[in-house]
Amino acid sequence: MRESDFNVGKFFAFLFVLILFLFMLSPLFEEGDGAKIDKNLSDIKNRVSYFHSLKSVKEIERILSDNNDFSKYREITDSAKTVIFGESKDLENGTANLVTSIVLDYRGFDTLGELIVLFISILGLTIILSTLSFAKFEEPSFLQITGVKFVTPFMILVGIYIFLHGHLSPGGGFPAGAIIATATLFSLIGCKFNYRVSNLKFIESNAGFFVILLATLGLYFTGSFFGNYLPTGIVGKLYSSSLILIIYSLVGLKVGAELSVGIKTLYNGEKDDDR
Amino acid sequence: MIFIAIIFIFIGVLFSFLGSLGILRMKDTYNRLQTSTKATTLGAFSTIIGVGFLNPSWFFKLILIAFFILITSPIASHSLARASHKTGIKLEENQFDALNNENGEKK
Amino acid sequence: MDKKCSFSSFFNSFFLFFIIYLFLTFPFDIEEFLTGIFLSIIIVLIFKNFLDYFSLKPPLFLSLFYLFSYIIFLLWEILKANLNVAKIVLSPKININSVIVTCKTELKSELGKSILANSITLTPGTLSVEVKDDSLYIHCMDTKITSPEDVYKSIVKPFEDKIKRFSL
Amino acid sequence: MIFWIFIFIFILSIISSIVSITAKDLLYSVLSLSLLSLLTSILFFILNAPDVAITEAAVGAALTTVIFIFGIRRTEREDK
Repeated sequence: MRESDFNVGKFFAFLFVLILFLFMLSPLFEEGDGAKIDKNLSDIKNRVSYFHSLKSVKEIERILSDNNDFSKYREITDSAKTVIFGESKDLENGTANLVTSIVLDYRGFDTLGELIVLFISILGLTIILSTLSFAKFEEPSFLQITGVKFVTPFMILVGIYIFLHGHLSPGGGFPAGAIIATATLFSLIGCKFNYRVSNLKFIESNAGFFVILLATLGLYFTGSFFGNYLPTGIVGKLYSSSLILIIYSLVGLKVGAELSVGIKTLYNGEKDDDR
Repeated sequence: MIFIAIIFIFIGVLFSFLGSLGILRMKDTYNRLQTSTKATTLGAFSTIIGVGFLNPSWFFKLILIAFFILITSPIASHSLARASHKTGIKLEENQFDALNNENGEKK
Repeated sequence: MDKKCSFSSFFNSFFLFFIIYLFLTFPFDIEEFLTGIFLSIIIVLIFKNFLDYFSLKPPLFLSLFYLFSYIIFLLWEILKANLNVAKIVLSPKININSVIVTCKTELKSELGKSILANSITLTPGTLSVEVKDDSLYIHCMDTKITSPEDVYKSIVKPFEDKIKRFSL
Repeated sequence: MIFWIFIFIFILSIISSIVSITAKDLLYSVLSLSLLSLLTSILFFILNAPDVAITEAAVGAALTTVIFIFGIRRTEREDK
């Protein structure tokens, strides 16, 4: 690590992580109203994530103990019957895939926690393995080199396709990142292609920074973390669910870059490739 | 339509079964590789065609999958054969091996 | 053979990436179309070191036609190979003598040599074990073929003639 | 029909997990672990969870195997 490559983006990312951590700790110490969440139960149709925000755990317990019938909440599923694929617009999320809307909107903290766990594990891997020496591999043959050259761009293309269509079809950021990392593994073993780790680090840090920035802007505009504040388009189109598309593609880039750095570190020590 | 699909899938399953039977019955590593690659390639191909008859809206994606199987399976068998030759596995009953004796390469 | 990536290989690979993206997102849409063009330009720019082999012979449509006819010929050969495998496996007693022989190719380009070796692997009774500069090392299951001229005539020659039409 | 497929996959996964625990050669245990994750992804697909199935197949069968094999290269192959 050279001291001269001080990055402004890394500094801001660190700052935002700190602010986020303070925000996550805050409900433990104070008892009061949430940031902008209405306590009125009739508004629950508009924001289902009211249930999942940290502030209102006691509130939900009180409601559930008062009246046990869930007929009120069934109104939400009833309104979903009127959604027509390819025509209706301006829904709450705009995703055609229900899992994505749960993972990235109602339970955004879940995805953020997964990202942090992956980041910490890759950090430990690189710190431990950077002291080890260079490992020798067999020279790849002619056919392997041409095959890997042919297949690797297509694997990257399929990974990009999967995280771009995360809100329409099964898949999303994490499998796409795994596929991209497998492509880098192929090109490392097959044709000795030397990645620049600094580029991957740049992609990873900036993607993480922008994920947290966009999610925190949601706190300002809608009152909940990972809230969807941009206008959503027509259901079923590519550019339909505004913020989920952006955040999922950022997550895919971040996971792909992180796993590629880990694989590169396992392939040879980290000291050899900073050039 | 379903009948044609079932016929294609049956042919695919039959050839992949023959390939696995070949792995059991052959004595040599290279012969096992030969039977397994050819049989799995055609098996995957005809199974994919059968699925395409079952669900025509997946047709283009299935063409892509078939294309990639056609490219990658010979490379995989080649790298397996090359690795087993490099680690010193010999041919059955010491047949003529041109890669092993480099002087007798041109004969 | 120069290492520089020419414009034609750029164009061919861009075209291929674009077609594959459209295949992945089958119901064709204007948004998908524009995204596909953008993505394939980006991938061609990232992997420009990888695409140096990707060149067909100059009249592009003619060589594409020959490429498709070659793929159909290869599928027919795969079918024959499978029938051969079935005949060998289902016979009550297996007696095969296998040899590894060499032969030289006239093909020069990386694309042509790799297509030749891969299609040799897929045809009946042969498996390409190693490729060094010009010579292929082929593992044969037949006992009758022993001399390199025999191998060249019966196995390599029919493929080579068809590959020469669209690649160097 | 689905029931018997379930039973078949369960038996195969139990066998592969037992092999992955008891094998002396660590490479065999890693390969059987990848087989186990492949079977699990098929189970997820039958149970209508294609998201999890894709993730399991990409991470469990491809990436984790490779990382384990890299780890075996760094250390010893035989179990003691």
